[in-house]
Amino acid sequence: MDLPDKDAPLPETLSSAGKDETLHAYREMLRIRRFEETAARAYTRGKISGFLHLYIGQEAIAVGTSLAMQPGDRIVSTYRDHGFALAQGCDANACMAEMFGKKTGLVGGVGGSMHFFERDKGMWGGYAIVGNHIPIAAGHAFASKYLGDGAVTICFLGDGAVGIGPTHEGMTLAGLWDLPVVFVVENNRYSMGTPLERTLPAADITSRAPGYGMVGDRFTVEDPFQVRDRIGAAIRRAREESQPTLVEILTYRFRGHSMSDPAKYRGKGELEAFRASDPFERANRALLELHGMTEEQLEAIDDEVIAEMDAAAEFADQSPQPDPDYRFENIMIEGEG
Amino acid sequence: MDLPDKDAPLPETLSSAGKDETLHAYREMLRIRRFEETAARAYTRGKISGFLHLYIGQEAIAVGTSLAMQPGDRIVSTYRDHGFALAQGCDANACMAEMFGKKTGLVGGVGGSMHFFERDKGMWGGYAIVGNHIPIAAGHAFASKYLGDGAVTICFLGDGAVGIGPTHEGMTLAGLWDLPVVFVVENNRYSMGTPLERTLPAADITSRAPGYGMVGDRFTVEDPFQVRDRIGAAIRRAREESQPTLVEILTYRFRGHSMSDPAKYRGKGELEAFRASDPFERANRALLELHGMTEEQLEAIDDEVIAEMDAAAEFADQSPQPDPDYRFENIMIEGEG
Amino acid sequence: MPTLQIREAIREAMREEMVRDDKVFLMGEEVGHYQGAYKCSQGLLEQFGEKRVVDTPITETGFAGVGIGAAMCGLRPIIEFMTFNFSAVAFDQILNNAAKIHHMTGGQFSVPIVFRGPNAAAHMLGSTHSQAFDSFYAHIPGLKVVSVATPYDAKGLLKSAIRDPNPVIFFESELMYSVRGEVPEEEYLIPIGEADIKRPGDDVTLLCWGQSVPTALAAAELAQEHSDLSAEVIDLRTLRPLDTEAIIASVKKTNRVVIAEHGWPYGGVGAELVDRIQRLAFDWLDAPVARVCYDDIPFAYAENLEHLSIPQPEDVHAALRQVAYRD
Amino acid sequence: MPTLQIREAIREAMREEMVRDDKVFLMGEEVGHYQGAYKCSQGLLEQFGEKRVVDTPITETGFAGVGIGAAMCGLRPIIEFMTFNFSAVAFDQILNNAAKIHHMTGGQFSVPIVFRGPNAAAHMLGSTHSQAFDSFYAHIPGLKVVSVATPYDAKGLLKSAIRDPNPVIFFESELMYSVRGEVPEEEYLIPIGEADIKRPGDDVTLLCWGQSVPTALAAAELAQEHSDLSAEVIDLRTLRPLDTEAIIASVKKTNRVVIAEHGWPYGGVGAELVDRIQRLAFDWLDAPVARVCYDDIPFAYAENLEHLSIPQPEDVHAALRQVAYRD
Ligand SMILES: Cc1ncc(C[n+]2csc(CCOP(=O)(O)OP(=O)(O)O)c2C)c(N)n1
Ligand SMILES: Cc1ncc(C[n+]2csc(CCOP(=O)(O)OP(=O)(O)O)c2C)c(N)n1
Ligand SMILES: [Mg+2]
Ligand SMILES: [Mg+2]
Repeated sequence: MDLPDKDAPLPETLSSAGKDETLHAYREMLRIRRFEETAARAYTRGKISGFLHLYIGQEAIAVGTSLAMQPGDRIVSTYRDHGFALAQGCDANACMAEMFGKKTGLVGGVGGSMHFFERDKGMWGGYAIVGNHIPIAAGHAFASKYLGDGAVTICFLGDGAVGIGPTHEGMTLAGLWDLPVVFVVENNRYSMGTPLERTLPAADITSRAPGYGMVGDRFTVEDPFQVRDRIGAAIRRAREESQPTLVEILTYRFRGHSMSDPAKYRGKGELEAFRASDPFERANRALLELHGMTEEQLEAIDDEVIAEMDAAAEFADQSPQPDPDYRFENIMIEGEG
Repeated sequence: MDLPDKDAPLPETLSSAGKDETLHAYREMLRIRRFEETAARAYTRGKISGFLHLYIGQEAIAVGTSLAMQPGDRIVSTYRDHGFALAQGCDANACMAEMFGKKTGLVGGVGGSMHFFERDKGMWGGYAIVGNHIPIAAGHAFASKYLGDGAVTICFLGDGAVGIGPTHEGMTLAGLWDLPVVFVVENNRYSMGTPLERTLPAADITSRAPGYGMVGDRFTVEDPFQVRDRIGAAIRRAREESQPTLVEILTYRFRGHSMSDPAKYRGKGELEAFRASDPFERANRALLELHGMTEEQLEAIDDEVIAEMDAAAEFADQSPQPDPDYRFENIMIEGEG
Repeated sequence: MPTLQIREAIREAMREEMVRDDKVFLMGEEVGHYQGAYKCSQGLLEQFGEKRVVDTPITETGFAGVGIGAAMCGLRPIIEFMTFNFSAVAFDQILNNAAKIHHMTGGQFSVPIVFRGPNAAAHMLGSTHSQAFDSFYAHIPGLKVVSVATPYDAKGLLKSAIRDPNPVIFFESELMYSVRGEVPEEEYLIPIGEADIKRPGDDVTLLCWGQSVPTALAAAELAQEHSDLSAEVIDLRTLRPLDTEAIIASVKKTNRVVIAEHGWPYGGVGAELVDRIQRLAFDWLDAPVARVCYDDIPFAYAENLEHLSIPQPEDVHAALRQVAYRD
Repeated sequence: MPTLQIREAIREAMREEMVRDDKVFLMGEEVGHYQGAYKCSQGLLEQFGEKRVVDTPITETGFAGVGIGAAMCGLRPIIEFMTFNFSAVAFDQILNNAAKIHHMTGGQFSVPIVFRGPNAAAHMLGSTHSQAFDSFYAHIPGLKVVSVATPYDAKGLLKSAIRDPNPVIFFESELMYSVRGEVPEEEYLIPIGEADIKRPGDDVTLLCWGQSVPTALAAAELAQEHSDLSAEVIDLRTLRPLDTEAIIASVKKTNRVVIAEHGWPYGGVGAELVDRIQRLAFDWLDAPVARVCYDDIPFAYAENLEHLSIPQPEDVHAALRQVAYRD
């Protein structure tokens, strides 16, 4: 694996951003990170169960994407979905309570970590069968084209989801029918414990774009503004020309695949090298070095965010379990609906 | 659709072939054509039921492929499988009896037209769920690599099978694991009644080859020797380098998708244009023009072949139905096996 | 009353609903330009255009998923499987997305979609093309499952299915598309979930649905004529939810039950029926419930073998005699 | 006798068969370098190398099909599904290829393959990851279906499954991988198709398999202690073919049956059991057969809801009392 250069200067997209927007994006990344650290602790204490997949290291992608979206646009994601929900403005309390399996959770406790949905926030899920959300996302885009509502669907998948059939079929239809959708592969180098050399016959995932009749765009994540701009271009192509795009973003996850994975499979020095080029740390540096903020100021922000997430955990913990009969709700809708 | 040039000279591969080999290939193509015409009549008379997909127009591909194969190599095909079976040397009687649903059929009458299998002839089927034989073929190739038996698997699919998931997964694994397999898309321009512009986001099917880490080869069928050479090169790549290839052959079917399809969807003049460049007719011309054969000689051969196929139909008709209990055979193998 | 073929009844149901609601659209292989593999959609492309009659490539998982995704946005997709055999490659979309999304999203999204097409054996199509998917889909909570046997039922139930806010599996039959029957000219709906007594009777309850309805009716005829047995033929019409009430009412009257089933035996819809009947009418049963099913094998192509594998009126008649202890 | 965990018993079965026959190989996601998502294959890569312990991309249809294709060439693949939930995307390969190829080729090819992995609910994984595939696969002729609940059974049955010339679906359980039990050091095989009396009894036959075995045993304990009822706990171990003989023998002794089932009710394995029992032992039954199943819903993540949806010993105890008319 090519390791990033830790001494690289701050990316142009980041250094040319204003203080306010940098601070905003930084704070959003920080919120995701602290949310997940809080969740990880709650998992260790047995407050959260099931599978818990952390997004730490990839935050700039969710935050940058949300910056590029318009109201009505949709995010469709995998089980690694906390970052998108928070970036889209879902309430941290409700997200945390969902993972605690509580009545106050985002979907009332039925979904857990892998199934975050909040329609009004453009958070259209949260799917846990690898690849089976690609046709769904194409379907949202189909509906947008059918209804002429101008909305764009942005669908995320992992590098490990590229080989599976539903991904291929969804992309084939999106390309064939010119659907207003953006597929974003977050290439974090691993599919569970398997590095991508052992899952992909061709390293460049966008080499598949021509077969789908799509434009491809491939880059290494640097900061949220770069992501905003690159995904923004794809969103524009979808909205204005009704053309799908296949974006591949090279990124890295700092934690294991899920909480039960110690991630022993990493190469020597790999984690450290990626940590040194963590987009979150870069934003931190930008605030300190370019925007004259102090360590104390940033710590104060961190304290605020930590307090928000502690409060979310407290809220979740104090919330009641769902009513026993809630499990029978939302199975069948009565009437013509 | 680009129509072929009917005044094109005989292709080099054909004109440079010797008389004996030309006659042999011609005869094999003729056998397939007459076999299917006989089957079509039997279908009309109610002797054959179910789905019957004719290969007429595409014969050069099956015949040319068989010429390139070595003993032990395998053909895996779709439901449009008669041509492969005959070219591989399966008995016309047994093939016809299979379609008549008789005890003497290739698989005892359980398979019908879509499921021709004869292991000893390298005819490994005959699959009728679009795309689900691609992983099977990759599995045969996996076994060859595992066992080191040097066999190559040649797997055929239609242009309509390119978008479906199992095709994608089988090709992904073949490319990733360097399996000794050749995938051949017989692009006959239609998937049932749908021209490929309405099924494929990208017209060039081999544009997908790089994504599978495979070499691609795309050409319009001209004659069996051209097919032998081009598929032969892919077979060599498989056998000697254990590298899969994605071959796309542009061809045309003269009949409807199946017997129930009147094929009203063809463009004006399309059928005629393709008929004029029919590889079978070309071989006929080569025999007359280059090898000094007479119309009478070719008619005599035709009479022989027609007699063979009439006899096959008679054989099939006279054959008994399977024993009633045969339906319970071959469900479960007893013992350790 | 005018008579229609089942394929026409299906077409009219789709046409009327497409006129009524411009969110309804039809999608599948060859549904448009080719006019449908079995001509159920003949003329619809011409009437509604390519936007609403959508030809797809062979991508069952893809277009099933597109349908589900579109339904979540408020559209009303009708997804045609050329046959339900091909839904096997889309199984995950139906099991994990169509059936679960309403529940899994805490009710934020609904999936008003119909998956329709021919199911079960046709004539000599071999093992991969002759399967009944009844049991697979009826097993899954979150779906409704309908199976029709007459033009009247086909039209009334398909219209209800299209208007239903839940995902509906709608089984038709290749062999029965040409069956004719009366269909009123006025609009009507048949509620999902109601069985229908196709022939009243007193001695034995004979349960059937889809392709086994004509078989059961013929068997009832035979039983009346040759065995002086009066069979009450109940067409389930909906497999999920089952009209348990209607079934049990009949059983309590006849005390004997035969199930005629076009499907494999193990865990079939018939097994579920037996379970409910013995549970809810144990003390009324005078004989074990008998099931007449497909042979428990992959189907053979050969005509004689296929015929033997499918319940015939004679087989059902024999079962009727058996539960009435006539032998 | 040494004790092993179920995961170890499975590993030892695979290891021994891989040593015995070099045509046996293991393929699946994370089975090699990662040592298995649930560590069933720990150490196998090191012992047998990448040729025989094959990590795959996420392509269940692809590698299921590769396994089938390889089996047709005489290899003996063990295909691990990380969980059977993910087999839904490979459903067609199992239904149309694994189960049918032997028949469809007139016996020219056989498919000696094992598909194994955890099945049914684990702990709080939500609706898409908590499904029991028992009914789906047991419905299909051409397959054998096994479900194990103890280390002893797991090892003996997996070895038989690997040697079996037919396709075998082999269900394990995430929740039970750490369950310990005695396993002999000498080689042994358990034949597929034989049920096992896990606890003899006289008053009620209690049928169970897989995850419901410990539930049933706990319920039998409760019934003995609190209701003075002696339940005969029969672990089916094989779902297809069913050991009907053993079941009926017990029913004829006890005259009452409860079925404890980790799976949805409609058309479940339990429904098939009911059908056979009422057909073959109608006159011996003193009460309707009772089934205790999963709730007929997609599962919820929340702990309390999931717990309520799964048969608990108390629920099974109540059913035992009910069929014995103790309430
Ligand atoms: C069809 C299917 N197979 C297997 C799994 C189990 N699984 C969940 S996530 C995962 C790895 C996915 O890797 P990738 O796509 O790279 O996404 P990442 O986790 O890295 O974000 C696997 C194997 C699944 N959920 N669905
Ligand atoms: C999964 C699946 N969907 C649909 C079908 C029905 N079907 C059989 S052949 C066919 C068209 C295939 O076209 P193509 O792949 O181009 O092959 P050709 O028939 O032209 O040789 C269709 C739609 C099927 N057999 N399997
Ligand atoms: Mg990844
Ligand atoms: Mg074609």
